[in-house]
Amino acid sequence: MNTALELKNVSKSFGLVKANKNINLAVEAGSIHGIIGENGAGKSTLMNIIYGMHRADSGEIHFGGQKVDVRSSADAIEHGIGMVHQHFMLVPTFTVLENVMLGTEGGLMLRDGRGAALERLLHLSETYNLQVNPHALVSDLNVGQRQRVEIIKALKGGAKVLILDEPTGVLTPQEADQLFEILKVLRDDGVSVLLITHKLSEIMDITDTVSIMRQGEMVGHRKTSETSPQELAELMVGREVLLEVDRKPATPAEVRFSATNLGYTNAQGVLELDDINFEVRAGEILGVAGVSGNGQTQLMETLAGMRHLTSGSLNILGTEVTAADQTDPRIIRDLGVGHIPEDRHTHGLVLNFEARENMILGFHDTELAGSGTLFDYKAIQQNCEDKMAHYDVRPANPRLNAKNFSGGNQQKIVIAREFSANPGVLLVGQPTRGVDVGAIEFIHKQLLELRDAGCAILLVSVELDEIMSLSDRIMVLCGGQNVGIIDSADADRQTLGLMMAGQRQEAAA
Amino acid sequence: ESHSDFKPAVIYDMGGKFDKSFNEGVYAGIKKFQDETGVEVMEFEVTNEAQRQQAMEKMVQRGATIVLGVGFAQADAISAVAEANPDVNFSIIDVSWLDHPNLRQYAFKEQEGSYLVGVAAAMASETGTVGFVGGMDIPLIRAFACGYEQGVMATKDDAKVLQNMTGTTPAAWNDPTKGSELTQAQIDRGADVVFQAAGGTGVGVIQAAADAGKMAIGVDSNQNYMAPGNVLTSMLKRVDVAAYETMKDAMSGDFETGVRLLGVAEGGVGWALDEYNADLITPEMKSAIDQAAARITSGEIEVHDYRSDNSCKM
Amino acid sequence: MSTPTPPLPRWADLILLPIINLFAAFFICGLIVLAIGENPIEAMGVMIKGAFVYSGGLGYTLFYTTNYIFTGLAVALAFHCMMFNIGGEGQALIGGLGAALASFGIGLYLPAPLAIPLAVLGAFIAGGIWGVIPGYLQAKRGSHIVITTIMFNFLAASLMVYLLAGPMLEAGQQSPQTAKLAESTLLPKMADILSPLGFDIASTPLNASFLIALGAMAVFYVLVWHTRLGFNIRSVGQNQEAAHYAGINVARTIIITMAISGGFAGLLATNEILGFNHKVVLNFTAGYGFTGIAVALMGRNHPIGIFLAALLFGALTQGGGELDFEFQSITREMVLLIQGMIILFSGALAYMFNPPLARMIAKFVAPKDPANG
Amino acid sequence: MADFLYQLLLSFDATLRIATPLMLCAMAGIFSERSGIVDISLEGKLLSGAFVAAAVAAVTGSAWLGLGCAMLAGIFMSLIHGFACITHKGDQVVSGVAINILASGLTIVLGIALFKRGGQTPSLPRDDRFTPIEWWGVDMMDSVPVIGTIYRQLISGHNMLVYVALLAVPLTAFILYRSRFGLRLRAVGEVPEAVDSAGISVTWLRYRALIVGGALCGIAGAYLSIAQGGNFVREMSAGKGYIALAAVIFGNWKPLSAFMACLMFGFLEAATTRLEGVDLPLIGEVPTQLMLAMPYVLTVLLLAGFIGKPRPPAAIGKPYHK
Ligand SMILES: Nc1ncnc2c1ncn2[C@@H]1O[C@H](COP(=O)(O)OP(=O)(O)OP(=O)(O)O)[C@@H](O)[C@H]1O
Ligand SMILES: Nc1ncnc2c1ncn2[C@@H]1O[C@H](COP(=O)(O)OP(=O)(O)OP(=O)(O)O)[C@@H](O)[C@H]1O
Ligand SMILES: [Mg+2]
Ligand SMILES: [Mg+2]
Repeated sequence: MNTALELKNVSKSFGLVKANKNINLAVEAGSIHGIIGENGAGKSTLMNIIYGMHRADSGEIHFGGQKVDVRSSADAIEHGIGMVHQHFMLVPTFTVLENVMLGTEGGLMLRDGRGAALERLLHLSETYNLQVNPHALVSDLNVGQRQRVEIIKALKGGAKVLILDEPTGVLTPQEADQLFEILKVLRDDGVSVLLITHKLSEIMDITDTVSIMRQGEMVGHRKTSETSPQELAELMVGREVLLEVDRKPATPAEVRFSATNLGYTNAQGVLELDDINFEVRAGEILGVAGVSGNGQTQLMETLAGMRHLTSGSLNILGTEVTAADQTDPRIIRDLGVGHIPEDRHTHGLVLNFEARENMILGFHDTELAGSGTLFDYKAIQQNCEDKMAHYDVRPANPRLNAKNFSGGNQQKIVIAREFSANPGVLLVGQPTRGVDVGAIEFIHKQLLELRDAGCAILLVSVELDEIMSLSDRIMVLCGGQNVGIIDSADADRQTLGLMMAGQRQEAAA
Repeated sequence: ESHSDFKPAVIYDMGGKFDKSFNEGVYAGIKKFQDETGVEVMEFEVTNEAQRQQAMEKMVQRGATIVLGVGFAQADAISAVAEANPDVNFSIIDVSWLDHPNLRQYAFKEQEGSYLVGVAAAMASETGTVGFVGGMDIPLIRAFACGYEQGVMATKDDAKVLQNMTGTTPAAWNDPTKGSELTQAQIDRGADVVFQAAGGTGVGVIQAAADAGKMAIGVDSNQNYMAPGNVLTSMLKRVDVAAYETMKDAMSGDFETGVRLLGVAEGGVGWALDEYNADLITPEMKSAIDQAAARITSGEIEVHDYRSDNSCKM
Repeated sequence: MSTPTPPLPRWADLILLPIINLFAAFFICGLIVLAIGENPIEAMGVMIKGAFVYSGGLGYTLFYTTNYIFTGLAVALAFHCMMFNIGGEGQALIGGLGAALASFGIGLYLPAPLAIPLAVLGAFIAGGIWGVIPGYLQAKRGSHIVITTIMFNFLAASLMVYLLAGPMLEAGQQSPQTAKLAESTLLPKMADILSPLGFDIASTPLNASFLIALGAMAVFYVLVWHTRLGFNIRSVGQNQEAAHYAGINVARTIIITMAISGGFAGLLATNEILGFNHKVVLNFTAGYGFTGIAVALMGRNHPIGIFLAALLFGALTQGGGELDFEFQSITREMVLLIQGMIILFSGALAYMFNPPLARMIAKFVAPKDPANG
Repeated sequence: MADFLYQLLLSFDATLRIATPLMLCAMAGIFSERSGIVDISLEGKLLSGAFVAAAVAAVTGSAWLGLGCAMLAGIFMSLIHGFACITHKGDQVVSGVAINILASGLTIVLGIALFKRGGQTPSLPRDDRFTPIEWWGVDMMDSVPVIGTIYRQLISGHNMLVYVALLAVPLTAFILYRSRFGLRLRAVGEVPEAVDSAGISVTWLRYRALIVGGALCGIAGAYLSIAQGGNFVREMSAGKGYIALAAVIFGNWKPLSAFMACLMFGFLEAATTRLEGVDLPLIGEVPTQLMLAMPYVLTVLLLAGFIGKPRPPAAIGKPYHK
């Protein structure tokens, strides 16, 4: 066997976070090797080490059988490694050609190397069917085109190993297919491709071999032909994927929350939510399913008042909100809406605040902070202690800064705060992302309890299983549109899958 | 050591004792005194507004028996400290409006000295346009300008006198760049002799005139040496004499307070003639200036003081 | 703001690191003193004596300390909201204008117990106005606060020169300054306040403004850590997105913060103008606004820390004046140098000594791994 | 009319002299800020350059040595800035403030220690300065109407550093837009990750940008103290570094636009100098303070989006963490 790239015992920490622990990996020449793992498993870190963007704390890297010292991406490039990063590394104010030239200008003056670079660019774009106008400004390109520029950049030095870090996350299915065709051509040319993705189907479709990472560790290597999506998923998460939730049928009451022809156009003028209609009743959970990036985030943030809807209207507990109203999160909150944000680090918590301060964030105008003009820290402390006990936050130390809690416990703080305000309507985004099994069960139980107490809940999650097991009805978003709302009793993975791909409910049914 | 209890002090103002001008004049007098008597004079250079009073108090605390303040900006400070320390003697230059039994005040008839250099400027000018660059825009500097203008007009009644002030804050005393720009602007408008009364800013005036091959006139101290061949003369304000006299009188114990007004007659103001400008001053000029000085001394010419009515109506 | 530095124990972070930074600053300055041929130890001694030992030294030290407390609080409050207020200088200048207008406007008609608070308020409000405009421009129009506050410093200086040399110039005055303020708005000297109580201290410029500064410290503490507004300010400062999510009006919080921050800076005028000069003179701010940055950085944005840092700078300013008297070639500008070094070491290079210190502590303190075994 | 035009021409002449240090500092600012480093320390570098130029020229009697050392001084200050905010990822504004305060303290302390003149340096004799250069054929050209006058007044008769500044602008533009270094510089100020990923050291690139900027500020300082002026005076930079920064913003971080902004600010000052106390028809007497404050007023208005929206380099002010 001809190994193009081999890692031996590679470790890397960021402060206390051990992002990579003793990683071993071998990639065969002329193959497509997939790497999968949950968010934060350490995939990008590992790739960045190979590409010289990060330095490993310990361990060895071998290229073509030789131990090498990769100190910077320049070294990596020299060894024939190209990388397409998870986040675009393009200068938006530059033309495509300038972006491609960067680093390989071919002389002190741009003039010296421009011709050759253009030629190389055109050659690559022809060989691999990567059409893009070399003189267009990158800021004018759509994501698919930008992706192509990134690939051209990675290939320009004649890469022998090509790393792609979640390249399909931003692509349309057609674009993704096109990308895979390119990867196959590259493989046939003898290039080794390292493909990172979350999507099991992609792994099954295109890779030859696959490695699975979990919490900084390499937990398995498989030949793609000898494994199954189930096995991969279990390795990835380290638990049985399907969690059975003991859910009684809902007893929906009055409509608490509804959207009529809701639309949202962002600052760049892109229509991100298109004519969405739904209603949520007291005592039910409406799940929102969809492939990441199909408008879920925008929907949640629009409903929570963090963005202004641009057309249509909302009815929140009897109050009408239209595009003309300058809503903000305060107004929505005051109407009785609770909100577990999708991203707890950016929105849900102030990481440098103590737990007890986070426990009143957004409620610091209420009694929770004391009844007088000044904060009553006794009350604040007591409030936090009570909630920590009730929601089993560990360590139960109200004076600890939020950043020093583990991810799961951080989430519990947010949940404790929002749930215990007894909201009439609750918006829940990714409630169990990065949370361990025990905590997931706990959170699910709490959600159902709240439902049964009469709360109207809108739940967004990328975990289809979570949606299916918790929701009473499921709305599917695709391309910012509501594809349809079905009863969870009628929902199976296949139906939902088709809807997530854009097929209307009628067609699906 | 009969004078062991005699402790003199001087407080220079912004610009510092090497401003080539006003403060440096005082420094020359102090140095002369030190060289002659061997008595050490405590010195302090003020660099911000808040320091004046503190510096004076400091001097008194350190046992100063005579404190000399340089410049009108120290008037308030010296007034307060003189009030609080009746058994210490004080002296101040360029102030005449205070009243303390332990304070001597020196005022100069700047207009008279300026008149003399105005005569020289008028005679040296070929274009018939001469310039004046002042430091901070205050009545004192207006008095320089006004005296100068009178001297020029008395000599050549169709002459043109251009005037600019550098600014309205003390920073105007120390902005040679602006000084040189103003001079350049005046030269552009035809001036070929420029008189400056602008402290450290004047350095820029002299330099700009020299760079353009024109004439400058120095002020306060003898500045003829600064650009030999391009400094026509300097209007002397004998602050060195005032400083020297203050120290001498205080040392001898015969320190009269009150206001001393020094003009041409008292030798308090004048003009400079030395090896650096000997070639520039023609015999006719010299006799014209000397004659004007004589007529001022005799009272035949009365040079109008801007400060008397805040105007330069002649 | 996360700095990727190894964590230090709290005591080391709060006490040891600042001291090390301070020491580094003094060390470099000491080298410079050595280089110009004087003895740094001796110079230090002179400064300490000048600041604390000589009669009246302490009074002057506390007088300057008062200025630094005000500007330090101003910068620190803005820092809590992650705003960089470099405009303390301009805000203080305009504070002087506010004090003067209040004094000339109402001071004549009211007795001191009423007139003084109004004049103090005048300083606060005027400074606040000069702070709130950049705050507004930042919050609503996205103009970078650093640049706008710098520009506002120059604008304040220009405005004051215009006013003091023009409309507000006292008739017959040679220097650009106003007439004496109304007697009823002037703050009493501390010496005069204390002597009836039986304390006899040297008469120095130290005045009742020192008490205002202490009060401002208390207000700062309560405001930042015990009020809803303070919670808003800190939330916006630590995480704007989370603050927005929590229903805090981010723009309004920024604007209010800058108003109060400017107000604190404006209070400097109570010390310099109402307490000492008794008239508005040019450039009475003398760089205190800039030094406020150093004070806030050293004081870790906490009133106690700010007080200690302000005392340090007060002592440096007062003691530095002593250098002029004692040395031929060192002057009070040495203090500027020290200030610059302190800002460099405790601000820009704040975490330079963090990693080696963390390693050292790890070596000496019993090695107990904090997390993840 | 002819006289008016002549005076206008002379104002342009003065504009050029006043704008020279602004242009040099603005180009320095462009290098630094385009690389992603906020540079409010232009002022301090300018001041250090001015001091070192005057001090060295006074001691050695060589303007050229003065110029060289001024550039080194500017570079040294830049390296401090870089050490703090590139190497140690410190706050760029704090570091800039520190450098400005350091520079004002250090120049005075060293000045007093070296020359004992209250922080000033001795006045340089004419030969030790950069003095105006009369161009070839000025007298001959005089006979040509208009052109001759323009040639004599505007083009000829400046000191060498004015021409250096005028050259620095196209050179900066050329480097920025036509050279490899410029491409990388523009990239690192926008998306440093892209530069890193292309195998180029972000650190070294930014250091180089700061070094170039430091050298330019040094030249500007030398201009103040040994070309336009003849000695160093304390605080002689007098806010010019900040005006240059304003010009950078005004010019939207582009060399030619920043150059125009410098000329505009310079012209404002030149006009103020010339119009002081002059009663203009309709306007009356020009209020000096207002004219002098115009650069700041305009910059604030610009920043507030009333004149157009400046677009700073995307990565400016943020330390690069891998
Ligand atoms: N520069 C950094 N500084 C500190 N911590 C980091 C850094 N980069 C990554 N980490 C941490 O290292 C861990 C692994 O992150 P990494 O980006 O490699 O995950 P990933 O598997 O690529 O996740 P995703 O699928 O979300 O991209 C995470 O806990 C992350 O927070
Ligand atoms: N920066 C820090 N400072 C101090 N303690 C920390 C820090 N980060 C994490 N900890 C502590 O380390 C422990 C482990 O944290 P970590 O985030 O690795 O947990 P985890 O295993 O991922 O748990 P979870 O599944 O809940 O996310 C926790 O107890 C947490 O409080
Ligand atoms: Mg990743
Ligand atoms: Mg975790």
